[in-house]
This record gives sequence, structure tokens and C-alpha cells, in this order.
Amino acid sequence: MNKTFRKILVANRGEIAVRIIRTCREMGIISVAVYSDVDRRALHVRVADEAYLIGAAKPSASYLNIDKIIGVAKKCRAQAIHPGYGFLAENPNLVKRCEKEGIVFIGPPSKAMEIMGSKTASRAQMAKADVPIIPGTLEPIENEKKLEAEAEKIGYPVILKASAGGGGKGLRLVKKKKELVSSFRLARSEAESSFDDPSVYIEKYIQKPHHIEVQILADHSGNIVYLGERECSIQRRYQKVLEETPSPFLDENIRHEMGREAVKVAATVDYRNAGTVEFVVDKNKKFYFLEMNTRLQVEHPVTEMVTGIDLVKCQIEIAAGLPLAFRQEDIKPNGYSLQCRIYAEDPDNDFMPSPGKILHLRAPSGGLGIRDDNGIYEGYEVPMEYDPLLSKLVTWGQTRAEAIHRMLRAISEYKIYGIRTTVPFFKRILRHPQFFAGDYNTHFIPSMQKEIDGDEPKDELIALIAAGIKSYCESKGGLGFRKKQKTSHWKTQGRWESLKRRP
Amino acid sequence: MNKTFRKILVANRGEIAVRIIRTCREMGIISVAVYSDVDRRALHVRVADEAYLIGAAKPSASYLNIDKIIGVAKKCRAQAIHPGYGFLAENPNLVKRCEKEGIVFIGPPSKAMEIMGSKTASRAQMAKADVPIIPGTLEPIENEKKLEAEAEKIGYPVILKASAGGGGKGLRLVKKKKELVSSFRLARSEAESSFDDPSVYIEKYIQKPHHIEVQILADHSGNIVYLGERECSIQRRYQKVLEETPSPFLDENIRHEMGREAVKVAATVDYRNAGTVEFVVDKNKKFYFLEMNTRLQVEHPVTEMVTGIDLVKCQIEIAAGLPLAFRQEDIKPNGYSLQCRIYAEDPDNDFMPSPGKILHLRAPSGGLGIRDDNGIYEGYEVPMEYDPLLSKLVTWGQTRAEAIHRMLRAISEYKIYGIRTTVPFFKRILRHPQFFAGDYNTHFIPSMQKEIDGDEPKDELIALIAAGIKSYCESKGGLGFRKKQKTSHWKTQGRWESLKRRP
Amino acid sequence: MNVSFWLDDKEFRLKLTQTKTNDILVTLGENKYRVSVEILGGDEILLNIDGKIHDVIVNANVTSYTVYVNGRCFQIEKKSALQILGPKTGKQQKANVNTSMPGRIVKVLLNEGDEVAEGQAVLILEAMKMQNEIKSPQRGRLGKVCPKAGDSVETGALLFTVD
Amino acid sequence: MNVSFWLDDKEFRLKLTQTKTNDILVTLGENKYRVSVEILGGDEILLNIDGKIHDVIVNANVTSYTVYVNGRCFQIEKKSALQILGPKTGKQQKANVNTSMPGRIVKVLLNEGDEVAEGQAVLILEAMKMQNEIKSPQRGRLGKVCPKAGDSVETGALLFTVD
Repeated sequence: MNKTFRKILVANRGEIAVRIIRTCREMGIISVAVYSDVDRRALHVRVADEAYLIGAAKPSASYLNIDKIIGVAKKCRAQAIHPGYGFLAENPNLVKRCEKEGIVFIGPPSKAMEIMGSKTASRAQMAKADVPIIPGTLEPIENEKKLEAEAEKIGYPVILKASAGGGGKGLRLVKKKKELVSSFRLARSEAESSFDDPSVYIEKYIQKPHHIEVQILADHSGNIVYLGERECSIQRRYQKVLEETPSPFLDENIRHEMGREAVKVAATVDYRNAGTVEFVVDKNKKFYFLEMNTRLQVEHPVTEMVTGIDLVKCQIEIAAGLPLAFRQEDIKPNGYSLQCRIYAEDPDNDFMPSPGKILHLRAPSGGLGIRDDNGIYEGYEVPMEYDPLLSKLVTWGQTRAEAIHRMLRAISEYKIYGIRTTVPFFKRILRHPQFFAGDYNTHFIPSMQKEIDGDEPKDELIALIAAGIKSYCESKGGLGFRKKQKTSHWKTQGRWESLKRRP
Repeated sequence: MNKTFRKILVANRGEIAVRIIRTCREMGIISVAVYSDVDRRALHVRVADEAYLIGAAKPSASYLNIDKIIGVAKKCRAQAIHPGYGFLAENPNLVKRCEKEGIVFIGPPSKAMEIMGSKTASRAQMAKADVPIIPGTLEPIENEKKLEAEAEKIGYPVILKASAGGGGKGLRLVKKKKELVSSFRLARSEAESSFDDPSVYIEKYIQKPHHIEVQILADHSGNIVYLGERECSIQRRYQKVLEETPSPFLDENIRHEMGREAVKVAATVDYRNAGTVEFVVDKNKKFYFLEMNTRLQVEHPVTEMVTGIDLVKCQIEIAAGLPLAFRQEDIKPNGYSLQCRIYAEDPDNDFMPSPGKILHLRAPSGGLGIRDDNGIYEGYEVPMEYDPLLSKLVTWGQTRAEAIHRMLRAISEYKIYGIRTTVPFFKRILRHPQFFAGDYNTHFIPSMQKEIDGDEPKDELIALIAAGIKSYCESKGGLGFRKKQKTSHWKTQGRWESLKRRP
Repeated sequence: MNVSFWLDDKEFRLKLTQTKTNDILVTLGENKYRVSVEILGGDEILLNIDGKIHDVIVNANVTSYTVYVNGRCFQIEKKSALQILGPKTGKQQKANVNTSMPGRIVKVLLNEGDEVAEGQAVLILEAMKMQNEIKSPQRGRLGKVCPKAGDSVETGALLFTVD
Repeated sequence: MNVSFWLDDKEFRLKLTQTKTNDILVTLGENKYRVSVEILGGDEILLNIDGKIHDVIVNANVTSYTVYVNGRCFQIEKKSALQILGPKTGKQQKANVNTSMPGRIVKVLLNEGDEVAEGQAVLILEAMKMQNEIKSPQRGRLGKVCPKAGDSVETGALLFTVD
């Protein structure tokens, strides 16, 4: 038997719940899924050992409802809860409740989570620990007078950010002094409506920035290791689109320097669990602490592909009190890995969400260095209530070029029909000479989108011919096409023999 | 552009054709499939860039027909032909014809192929080169008198083998002198009817043998490297069932000794291409040369998983005259890998072939260290004309235990319905304490099959309940079950709300 | 609703009572199971039995259900006890041997009228490059032997009978 | 057989002639294509056009075909030139804006009777945790604005009209 838990409740849905359940099964742990009304047929329910309905589609009634989740855990005697990412993953109340109920929370202690949950508190603590942070205020700006003074001190351009923010909401870039006050007011109002908290702080705006994060693991015994970085600069509206490791922008020295800083960040807050320290890196490779995500990250698979380490397994082992099975010098990342986030969004229509039924699905699985972490199946109805991530397609290669070409091949085999997805969008990125050269920063996608898309005119021709053939079959009632091959091969063989003479 | 070929014809079908086409696509090479009448809808046709019909289902009319394949290659201007395994892969006539037509054959020179194609010729040449071979005759036995003399010299038990043989045909184990002559006659008659050649030779019978093979790569410049071994002792009726690397039986010294011998074998015949040197290893880890397969091997993926090296890519680069991109010291196998061969055979009915239509297919693709090289899709009709290999499910793990548990998890997600497959058979192997301990030889499967299968009685109960529910739905016309969810979530929400009170 | 099924010559009686839109209470012998059901489309059914998930496939035909559970396949007969037990309890019946796979007949080993032992090979059928011995399910005398060497047969075709 | 299709407001005339059981000769303008066809079941069609393989999906409805080629999606209309060109050549027509996705209305930005510019946001629809501006396709005056803030809408529901 395994030395961790007999049974784990996975307090999440979609691809990440499926991914966690898979590791549970590999570890011999009984997995328990929870699901909302619209998720009765979701893949994470289908692959789980046990599953319990916890409420209505609205997250507050189900996936965000601590009472209901704790209720199921107690009823089915789960010894631990894995929160995945999103939903309750960074909610200290669940951690505290778990402590009270004697259930292990597979994550950090509540105190580390609380500190990192506040952008200003974490900045302050990191500044104290001599971790480099972006010049700016550490506290919310109280009034417009202080705002102007700070902006002068830092120097334009500056950026205004919601203290409680994330995902680009309540963000404002200010290039000139005259835009400062109006931007401040807008940012506060957005922050208020998005997060119930109007607090806004100010920072130096980093030009041509890279968004690079470092994966760490920390156990109960104070062992902390870093597992290399992930380059997350391919973003659209502050949302990550494609991630890769190693970053084509970093060199070995900076890489290890960032790794050591990430370990220091974790140590500073007595961290425990897998975690990610996010940095912004300027064009001169100077890096600044941005925030720490105290949970499994969406893009964790690329790190797994180059290190061979199952991060969810590590999380579970750490939560069970086991020491890390390896030391820093044992971690030798090998090769290159990319991840494409496939969303139910229409890239030809301003990335509008596209929920609905998946009528046809063919996902690539074969060949070396391919991984498809999805949460869907043919016939599945993607609900409109949750985020649109359908799948994370991941490739590995001995070289970065090999990983990219492998991704293009995998993308060419990925067929999702019935809803619109971002699958075709990735071809544009992957084939872009700047991306291929590894020469990009967070401005890449906006500038790429301004370029004209070099559509294949050939595809249009094929589509017309296909429609013509379909129309022909309809009018002739299918005529002669073997819709279902019920007759024997031998009987029909002669009929097709003539086709061999086709030039 | 790539520096190899613009266009390659893949002279094969099924999973291996698909696998080669994938690498072609990753290398930017146009892939050309050929197909027989019954393969018009085969997956290898669907994923190719181009495809040409070459004849009737019977292999001699299509996949074995050199004229037709060369004809297509010339017509579509393919610069090279990849033969896969089986069919024409070890036919020197195709190699010679390619040379004549100015088409590159992606494989070894015809001379190396010819030597290795003959068991006796290859044994003779290896004996001369001081490669250890099994004690026995090198030439076919001419008469029964010589037979008896040889058997005495070698010592019982001995084994009789067809010179042209393979796959267990024309094989006879002789334990005592009095069985010798009758076995010899039977072996000759079997050899005659199977291979049109009655030649039989005699060898020492190795007790508790392991079948272990070494992967090598050899380029035009005389560089030859070995990429570790594959343990292939899990066999049923001389057919490999499950392969793994590294072998749990070998130690580092023997491993490298075998690697160096394999390189010597390849050098002896001026080999070029990927190749596999097969050894039989006795219980004292003494190893003997068995044969060399001058082509890609069915089980090559496990080597790819631990080395990260795409063997098909290497074959193509070697054929194009490029030198190997790495040296022996660069090859550092990492972790453990297993492959399960999923066949269209019924394990509950003496492994009878089970061709037919795949009505439902769910293949595992997600999570770290999973690979599924298949040649099927939902709705595909597995033809009865070709071999029954549907898929090669491969896992990788940091430890052997991790790779095994991952395979069990993947197997639990593999659903093929409509035909019988060997999927459930692998659970028995993988869960067997002897297999898990790595303590097995070629006798494992026959002895395991004598044990009583510990079926889960729970599965039977679930099946009964499921049939009951199906019957209930049929009799009530589906009643109330949401067969298709056409109404809105909001409208139906209330109806399901009551279910939350389920205990 | 009450149903009777046969599995491996054993009878099972189930009682099914619908309690909610998607919930059915199943009684089998002494035991009760609360089953929540989702029909996923096609033959896929997702069962939640007292919290435990079972993702099964049920393919129905006139006389039986083919159920796939955890990769294993169960043939559940709808036939009544009498129909099933008939041939077993009476004296030895005539057996028809049909092929479960299409293929080509390589060799016919015995002739009509020959005595056969249980498990003795009667003919050899080739499919998927494998030669398979088709054996007699019981001792007796061969009645008809339908195909000749070289014939192609389709799934379900009668190969031979044993009297 | 001759057919006319419309793609991106351009007309295409195809001539289809069946030459063999699975072979069709397609003429489009000056070009001829020899197409070998396999209907794979469902909406999947495997085309072999002069040796080149195209694995496409064609979903038909009354007025159009949705064709998926290499991950791209093409909407091919069956409508005749007159029906399509009508609104384009005549004077500005009334536009109905329907929603292409289900969701909840977060905010209505303009009222009935208001002037709108082309591309101006009229309301905000939330789906999949994203807020999406629904914009006017043309300049004009808002006719009806159907939903209110807080309403849920289904795919295809009328959101507003522009006169």
C-alpha cells in the first residue's frame, strides 16, 4: 500500500480534476469527485472512483461551497482534499476549516497562503527579505496627491494595479502625467466592481517584459528545491495562452539565480507544497518578484515533461508528511516542452466563448513526446458556467525546434467539432518567425494579431469540393458510397477493383 | 527546410505507418501512404499527406508487391521508401530495386540484410567474429545420423529450429534422445509447409531463458551506438506481448557488455540504419547472439521513451547520409518504460482473432509518461486480412513501479468495444507479484495462465445492475432520463435540485 | 419492475424501483443499491451506485445484453430458466458450431460421420495471419461439416454440427 | 450535377460527375479535380483529390454546410445569388443581432431608440467567466433591445435590432 492517504477528495472539475484523479489512481489512492448539477456527465465524474453531487451550477452553491465539500469529505471519509487551481485553491478559509475537521489540505499552511494572497503584503515581505521587487508603492494609494508624488518618484510610464486583482482586471498603464488621475479613478472603480475592494497601487512599468515563473517544491522538513522556469509571455489580455520551458530568453546564470530567489521566497513564508514564484523580467534580464501562486499551476505539465517528476504526486507526498525524494542536484531538466491551452473560444470572432456540445473529437495521443490533458469527450456538452479551458496539449522535444514541430503535428491531428476552439490560433503562433526564434515578450500576441493572417487558400477549395460532394450524396441518396459496409469484402472486392486504374 | 527528403513513401499500414507519417510531418517531409482495397478507410490513409491505392487485400497483391510500390513512388516522385516492419522490411529485392530506380531505401544495405536474413549464415559470421552464439550446428542438418551426433555433442535438452523460420514455426524442443528423430521429421515438415524450405538446425536448449535485445544505430560514416536493451521475455506462443526497458534482470556490466557486442555485430556486416540485435540470456546472465532484425522493431517506443531519441527520425537522417547527431557518451537512458501490445484477440477464448467494427473507442492520452501508438479509430472496421495489432500502449516512469502503476491506470482508461481485445489480459500480468518483482523469464505467461484468474466478483454485480437499468429504460421508453439535453440548464435545474438530498 | 437475468448459467432476479428522475433503487437478493443514472448517449451509461462510479457500456440485442465493466465483458441473457436449462438437464443435444470470426478455412481435419472427443480440433480457420483450431464443444459424432479447405466464411456461419 | 455555393459573399459554381462507384470528377472554373470519396460515418468524409488526402467534416443544414478543413471552419451557403446580394445592393436593411452563445446579460449599455455606431457595444453578455461586449454590426438606431440585465439567454436568442 502507498504511504500517503487511502482516499482523497478532489475539490475541482474539468481537466485538472481528471489530472489529479489519474495520479491518485497511479498511487493506489481512492479518488472522490464532487460535481455540480451541470457536471453530472463531466469527465472528472466519469473517471473518479466515487462521486458526489454538491449543488447547483453556480460556483458559490457547489465548487466554492466549503460546507458542502467538507460535508462530502466527512461522509465518505476522505483523509485529504486536493483543491486543484482556481475555485478554493487559494482560500485560507478552506485550509483553516480542514485543520479544524482533521482533514489534510493538500496545499500550503494558511499563513503562507494569506501572505501571498495579498499583492501588497507579499511585496512588503519580499522587500524585507531582499528579494528584488518592482519599484512602486507597497501599500494601496490613499489619495490622488500621494499618487502624483509616487508617480514622479518612480518615473513614467507607470502602471496602476488592483491590490486584490488578477487576470488583468483593474490594470491601467499610464504613459503621461496628464492621464494619471483619470486612470486612477477608472482603476479604482474597476477594482471595486471586480473584487469588492477599490484598493489600487502603483508600479514602474517594465518595457518589453517577460513573464517567467519558477516551480518550487517544499516539504515539512524545510527542504526546498526549484525545478526550472516556465516562460509565460505568450499572453492575450493578460491570460496565458502558450507556455514553454526552458525560457528561450534566459541564460544558465540567470536561471539559477532566479531559482535560488524563488527558494528564498518560499522559505520566507515557511512554505510547504508545490508552488510557483512569478517574476517579471525586463529586456536586460533584470528580474523582479511579482507574486507567488500557492497551488498547482495550469502550466505545470511542461515542468513535468522535462524533469520527469509528477508534481501532483509530490504534493500528495508532501501533504502526507513525507520528505522530498530528491535534492536540488538530482533535478536535471532534459529537453524542451511547450503547452498550448485549448479554449472553447472562437479565434475568428474576437475569442468569444463557445460553449456547447462536442459532436466530434479526435485528440492526438500517439508518438514520442505528446501529452493531452483534457477534460472533454465526444458527446460532452461544455457548460457555459465555467472557464473555457478544454485541454492542455503538451509536447516535448530534444530541441526547442523539435518540440515546436511536434506541437504543429499534434495540432494538425486535433479535431474538435461542434464548438469553436483556439486550436487553429496556435498554428499562427507556432509558425511565426519571431516565436520560432524565441524572440518574444508579453507584447507578442497583440502585435501578431495586427499582422494579416496568411490563410491557406487551398483549404477554401477543399471546403467547396467537400460541400459539393455532400450535396451530391444528398441529392442522389448516397448513391453507391459504402455508408455501411455490411457486405463481405470478397463480394465487394470486384466493384472497387476498377479503381486501381486511377492515375 | 529539412536536410533529408522532400517526400517519403511509407510502404506499410496500421500503427507503424501512422507512426512513421507522424515523424515525417514533424520533419516537414511530405508523407505518401499506400493502401489495399480493404484499407481505404484505414487510419494511415487518413493521416497521410498523399495516398495511393495499390491493389487487393491479399498482401501479395498490395503491400508485398514491389512493382506496385515502386510504381507509386516514381509517379508521385517520392525520394525514399520507409518499409516499417513486416511486409517488405527485410526483403533484399526491394532494396536492390530501390538502388536500381534511384530511390533511397530507408534501411540497411542489401548485403547486411541478406546475411541477417539467414539464421545459419548470420550465426556463422558471428561465430567468426567471436560474438557468443548458442552451441549447435551452423548449417542445416543433412541427415538423421549427423543429427544424432550433433545432439550428443551439445548435450540434451536440445532444440530444433527452421533455418528460414520465425514466430515459433518449425520449432521443436527435444528433451531425450528417443524423441530426437521423430521431432526432426516433424520440424522439417512444418518448416517445409511454412517457409517452403525444410532446412532445420540444432541448438542447445537454454533453460529459464530471457529474450533481451539491444537497439543500435549505425550511420554512413561508420559511427555505431547502442541505446540500451529491451526485455522481451513476456511472450505467448513465441510472440512478444509486453516489453520493457531497462531489463530488470540485467546489471550495468552485462548491459554495457551486450551493448558493445551488439555494436560489434552491426560492424561485422557493415550495417547502416536502426537495428536490433537479439540475444538469449541464460539464468547465469550468460548471453548468446540469436539474430539481428534489420529494421525498426515493434517495441522501439520503449527505447524512445527512456532516451528521448526519435528512432524513425534517426533512420531518415541516416538514410539521407547525415551523420548521427550524438555519440555513445551522449546517450543516457532515463527512467523505465513498458509497452503493452493490444491485439484484436479474445483472451477469454484462447486468443482467437477478433476482427470487426470498433463501435466505441476511448484511448488514454492524458497525464505524464503515457503514449498510445494506435492505428484505429471509432467506427473503424479492423480487417481480418492483416495482423491483429491495434495499439501499442506505452508508459514511462521514474521507477519501474511508477511505470507499472501508470500502465495499470492507462489500461483502466482504455475502452475498445465491438471487438474483443487483449486489454484485460494485461491487468493479470501487471498485477502478478512475479512480474512486479521483475522476476520472470520466457516461461512466465504459460505458467501464469495455469493459475486461476482472480476475477473481481464486483464487476459481475455492476454488469447485472447495468443490464437491469437498460432493461428498465427500454420498457419505460427511457422515461425521464435526459437522453438528449435540449432544454436549457435553467429550465431543468429545478427538476434535478431534489437529487441533492441523495444520501 | 421485476426482471430475471442469466449469467454463466445462474439466475439473478432484480427488482427496480424509480425513486427520482435519475434514481433507481435496485434490489438483488438481500441487497439494495441506490443507483443514480446518466445515459451518456450511444450505449454508454454512467452509474453512481451508493457514491461509487461505474462507467459502463451496455449493448442490447433481442436475447441478451453485452455489458462492458472495467474492460471485462459480460454476456447477460434475458432467456428464462426453462429455455436455458432445457438442453443442460435433458440428454445430450445436437451442437451447432458457428464461427465467431470471419476467415479462411485452411484445413478440414475430420470428415462427416467421424467420432470426435470434447475439445478435439475439427478444422483450422485462418484470420489475421493466425491459424486457429476450431474444436468440438462435446463428444459425439460429426454431423455436417460445411466448409471445404480454401473456403471463406463470414462471422456466424455454421462450421459443423456434432450429434 | 451542377451546384452553386456562396462563401464569403463570393459565388462558386461546381459541376460534379460520378465516374466510378467512389469517384467524382469536380469541375470548378477552369480546373478539374478527380476526387475519390469515402464516407466514414457521421459527418466525416475522406477525400483523395488527385492523390492528396483531405480528412474533412461536413455538417449540413437547410441553408448551409459547415466544413472543417485542417482545423479551420468554413460556412458555405446554399442560398442563391439574389437572396444573398439583396440586402447588400439595396439600401441599408434592418439588422437583427442574435447571440451565438448562451449566457447571462450583465449590463445593457444603450436604450431603444438610441443612435449606434458600427462596432459600438450595445450590451455585455457573460459566459464561461468572461464578459463579452455585443456590438452593433452597423450604424443606425436601436429598434428593440430584448433582454434586461440579469436575464439568461439561449443560443440564437434575439438580443437587439438596428434599424
